[in-house]
Amino acid sequence: MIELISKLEKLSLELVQKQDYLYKVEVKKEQLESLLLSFLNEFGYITLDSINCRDDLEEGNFVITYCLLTPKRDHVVMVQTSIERENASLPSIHTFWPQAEIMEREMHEMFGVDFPGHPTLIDFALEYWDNIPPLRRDFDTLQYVNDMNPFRGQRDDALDAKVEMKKKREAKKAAKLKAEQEAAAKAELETQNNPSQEVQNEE
Amino acid sequence: MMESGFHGCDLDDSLKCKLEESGTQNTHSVMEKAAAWFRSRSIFVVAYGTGCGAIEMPPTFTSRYDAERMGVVGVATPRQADLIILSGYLAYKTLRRVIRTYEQMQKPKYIITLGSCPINGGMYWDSYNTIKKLDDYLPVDVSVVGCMPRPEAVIDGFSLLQKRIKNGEKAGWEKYDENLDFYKKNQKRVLGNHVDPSYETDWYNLENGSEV
Amino acid sequence: MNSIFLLLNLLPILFLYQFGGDLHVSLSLTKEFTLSLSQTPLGTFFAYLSLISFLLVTIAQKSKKTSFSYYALQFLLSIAMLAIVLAGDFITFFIGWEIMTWSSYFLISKSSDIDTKSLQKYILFSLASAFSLIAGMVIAYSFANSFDFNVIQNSFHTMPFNIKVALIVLFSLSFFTKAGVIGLHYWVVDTYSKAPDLFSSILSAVMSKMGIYGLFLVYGHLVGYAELKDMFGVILNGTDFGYVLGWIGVITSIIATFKAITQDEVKRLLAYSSIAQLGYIIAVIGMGTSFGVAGAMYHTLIHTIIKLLLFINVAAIVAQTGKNKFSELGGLIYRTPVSFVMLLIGIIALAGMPPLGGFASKFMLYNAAIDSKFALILVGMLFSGAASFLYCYKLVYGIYLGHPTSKDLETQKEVPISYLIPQVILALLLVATGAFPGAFIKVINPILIEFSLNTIPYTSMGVMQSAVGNFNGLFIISAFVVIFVFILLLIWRIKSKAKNNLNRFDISYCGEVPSKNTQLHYGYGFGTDLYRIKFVNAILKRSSSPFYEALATQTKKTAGLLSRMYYGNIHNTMIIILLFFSALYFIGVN
Amino acid sequence: MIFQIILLIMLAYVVGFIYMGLYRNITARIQGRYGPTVYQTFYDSIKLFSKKNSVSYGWMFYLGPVIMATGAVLTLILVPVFSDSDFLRSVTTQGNLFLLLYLMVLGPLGNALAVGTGGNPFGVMGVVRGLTRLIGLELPFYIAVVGLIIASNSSDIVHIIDLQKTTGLNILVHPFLFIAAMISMVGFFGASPFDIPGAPQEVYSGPRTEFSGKFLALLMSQGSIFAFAKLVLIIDLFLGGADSLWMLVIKTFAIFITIIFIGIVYGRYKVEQAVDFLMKIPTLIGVIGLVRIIWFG
Repeated sequence: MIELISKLEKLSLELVQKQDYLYKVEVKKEQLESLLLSFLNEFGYITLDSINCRDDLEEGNFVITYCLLTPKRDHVVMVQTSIERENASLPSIHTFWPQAEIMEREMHEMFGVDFPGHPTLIDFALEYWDNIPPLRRDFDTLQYVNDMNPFRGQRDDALDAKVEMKKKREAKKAAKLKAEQEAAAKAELETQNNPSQEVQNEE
Repeated sequence: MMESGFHGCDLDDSLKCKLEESGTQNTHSVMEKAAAWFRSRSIFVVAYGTGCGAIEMPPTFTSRYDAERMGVVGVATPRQADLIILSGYLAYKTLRRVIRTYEQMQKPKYIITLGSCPINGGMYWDSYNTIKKLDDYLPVDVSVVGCMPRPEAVIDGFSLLQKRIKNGEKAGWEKYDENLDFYKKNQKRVLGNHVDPSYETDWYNLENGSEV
Repeated sequence: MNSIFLLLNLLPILFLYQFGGDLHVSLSLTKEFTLSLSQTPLGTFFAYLSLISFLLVTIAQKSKKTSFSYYALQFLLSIAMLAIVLAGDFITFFIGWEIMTWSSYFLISKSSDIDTKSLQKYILFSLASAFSLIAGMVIAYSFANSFDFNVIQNSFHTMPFNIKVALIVLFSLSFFTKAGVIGLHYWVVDTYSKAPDLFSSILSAVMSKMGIYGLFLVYGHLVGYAELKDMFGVILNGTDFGYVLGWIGVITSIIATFKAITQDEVKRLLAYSSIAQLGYIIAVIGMGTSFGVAGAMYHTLIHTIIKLLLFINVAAIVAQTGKNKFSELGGLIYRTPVSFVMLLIGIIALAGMPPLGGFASKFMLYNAAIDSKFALILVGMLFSGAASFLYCYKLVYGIYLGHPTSKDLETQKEVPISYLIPQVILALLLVATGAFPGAFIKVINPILIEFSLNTIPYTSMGVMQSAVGNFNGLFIISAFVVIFVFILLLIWRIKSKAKNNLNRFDISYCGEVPSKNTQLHYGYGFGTDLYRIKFVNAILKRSSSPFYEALATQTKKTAGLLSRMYYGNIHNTMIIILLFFSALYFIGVN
Repeated sequence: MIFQIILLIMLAYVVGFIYMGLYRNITARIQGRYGPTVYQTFYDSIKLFSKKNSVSYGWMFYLGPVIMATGAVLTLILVPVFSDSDFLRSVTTQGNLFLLLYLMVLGPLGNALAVGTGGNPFGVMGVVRGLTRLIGLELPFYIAVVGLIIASNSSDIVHIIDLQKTTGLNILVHPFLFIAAMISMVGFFGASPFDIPGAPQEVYSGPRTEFSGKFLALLMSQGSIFAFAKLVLIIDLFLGGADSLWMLVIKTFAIFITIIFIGIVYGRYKVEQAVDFLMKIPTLIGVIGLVRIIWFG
């Protein structure tokens, strides 16, 4: 790990420990490709675990995180970069890790990030999607859903759940109260009847 | 049973589908009645495992609950099937395949849905990619509710369907034929103009001038 | 031009019909050498078979642009074959054989996609066949002092045993090469597949039968089946010799059948199928029983008809579409329906299915094996027959069924009528032989008498008699038609409406929508299962070509070594010449 | 004669359907299920005949199932059903055992044409698997049949039945041939372990993928007729035929139940495994029986 830190220092990058197994290094978009390549070839991080994307709508950029693992699987290094939301594009790394192809494809579909040089940037899970990519935060899911898939209307004999629950709860409370009262009355009655018995028992 | 609902759906009134609640007798002659009886005794199922309900079907058809004793048998292809079981939520992508599979089935044909999702979206009510009301797009004959319904409930659904077939009640496929405009319009609304050629109802798409 | 040669081709048939029956002509050149034609029932049968085949192929050639030289060579070839089958002595036979070899060589070289290697293969094997024939001839002459068949036949039993064996082996090798027995089939597939399309039909249907004629001539006529039995002894109920030949034939048939299934080129499949079918004939030809000869004769007839039909059909399709591979063809059924039906009849007969003539010939073959009690050979033949269903289906599926693999196949038209006329005639012949399987027995019986074997019982045209049971072809075919029509009407009347689906993409495809780019034709997939079966894989991965390639390389090396003598060091050459002459001298002294 | 043929077809239809129903019922019972009624296949068939429409891909597709049914019916009428009666004797003497061997394949091959016309690659895949399996499946059966023909010196089935009265039943005289034939028969009935061509999990329903409505019903009907014909053929060859209806039912049922019990306990072979197996053990058993007949019989 110290070795890695020193190597990254040569590239003027800083490795930050987030948790006991989790490290993070932030990098600029221009440096990203060469850094990932050196992670793969020089530092021995041969597994690309995932590529994640976070939409920082307020700051106007996407934060992309590449999670990398060594064969030991004892820690994760996150290589993080941020790109502009407008015309977002990243170099494709499917030549480094083949599994990146499908991850990038998904990211392209869900966030609209472009990957120049990617061989199969076609539909992944959705088909013929022509709206804003659905996981962007400016995509109003609720609005879209209400437009496309309106709720089923009520039945004529349908009951309002809130009212009914309130009624039910009150009825329950009342029943409970009644039961308590009855129990108390019963106990009282018993204490009135029993003293003689107690006395007998003592005897 | 469930009411057919078209609330919140901005369609022309003329296109609104009038789905009868239940049983106008549709069989008249003795032959038709006999055929209806045989149809009710033998139902070939293509089990379309959408969503989580797919896991309920193996116990339904195997030793524990054994739907075969009612004449309900699984088949592999829609061409041979009478019944399609849709066992859970339907994404748009799945819906496209389901419509195609349904239209490839030979008449008479029926649909059973399992679970809440095909009725009202269930827990996927706010998904950007899942339909909420299946009966807007395809004529559902029997909805078995529950999340998920147990095999007992599924078998109850089968016997309900059998009873309806035996009585000669108007089935979903007849409604589909009569109200094709309604169904096609709804399908188009969620699937866009990219409706795959289904061949069964291609003439419809051509008449409306959309690209096939 | 076509009509001229059509008439020209008719002439020998008319000639044979008019003057035939008992044709004996001879022309003495010197005292020893006489050219003679002498007609036997066997020769007559083969003569009609080849001449009618030539006639039908010439009809098919009408719509194909063909040069004068092509027609002339083909006519020459037909005359050469007539000379072979009518020959009364070995000189005439050999002249005919050589003209056949050379004229067919030039005809094959006229093909557009022929290469030098295939041509060389063909001519080398043909020459090898001719050399072995001439060697046999000379040996026979040295003992009989004549080339005349009858003289050789009469003096054969006086020859020493090893000479008899040598003669039989030499002649057999020569004719096996022509028929394409496995091991000697190296030339067959390339030649058949690369020859001009219509000429392939002649090669497969007629020219390979000249090998069969030769075998009949040697075993039945020159040697005689009785002599074969005396020479080699008896195993079970047949001859030892027949048993060996039986296994050769069955192995040929099984190997060629499996090879045929895995071919992608249509004509290569047909070539292998041709080898396999000739394997059946060779399996029974040596059995020395009436049924053996009858089976071989019957299958000769049926195979000629089938192969003419199939090759003409394929030639028409290749001419129409310009494609000759299963992976490039497909889906032609509704574009060329008549061709489809013709091919269908052809493959039903090829598979040996009951209502058509194919079954009659198969039945005769099996009877021959039962008659000799060659049970395992029979099982082998049945097994190869079961495997042949696969290539029969591949043939019809790859070309006509399934999906068109390219756009231009979707707009094909029916093939020209000149291709269809011979096909229809041949298909009717197959139906006729299926309905009247007994009719051909009348042709076979004189040949059996010629070979001094018992005749086969004949009751009526429709019934085929045999030692172990008989069948009524007329009844089977009429029962088939009646039941077929009955069920068809029954199905027709059922209310369930058959909706004709004209869009070929409307198939159940797991909910997906196949598009124009989806590979839906299964032409590639045929035969891949076979590679995973151990026994079949062992057959398929072996080939005769490494052996012959190595032989060719070794021959070249030896020749190179010898040729060094001429352009190497002059002193060495001188030494060799000196040594040679001194050796001669010493031999002379001794 | 026509009346007799129709009677026979109806008998085969009913018995065949009940056997197919029993097949499903017994299978279910062995698997610990209640199972359908024995009439279930009959219901299925009527239901499929009464479908409102059925899809067709042109005339060859239409004719394919008809050819298959024709093959089945022709096989049925050429197999002698009752040994000691003149029932259809004039018809059965027109054919022989070799003819039956080929007729049994005629139907599937005819149907294969329809499958090819349908244009579904899964269907063709199933056909090719079926034909590949046939290579292995026919081999032991051919050996058994050839052995019987040579042993009784006749390919006439009536003669083979009559001979068994003097020599004893073939199942006892030639047990090896019987075993070889029975293993093949398991495959001919489409039972495990040789049921790869139409395996729903692998090739989507195999050759029957595109068939619907009345075509599927026809295929099912011919299947049950054909099954009956095959059972009768086996009892003719090995169990000395049947001289009454009761014997026919008992003997065919015995063979049938054996096939079910073999089929139910095995998993499914891949096509190459099936052919490999069939070319080894059953073929070896058959060859032993054959050699015994030729050289020691």
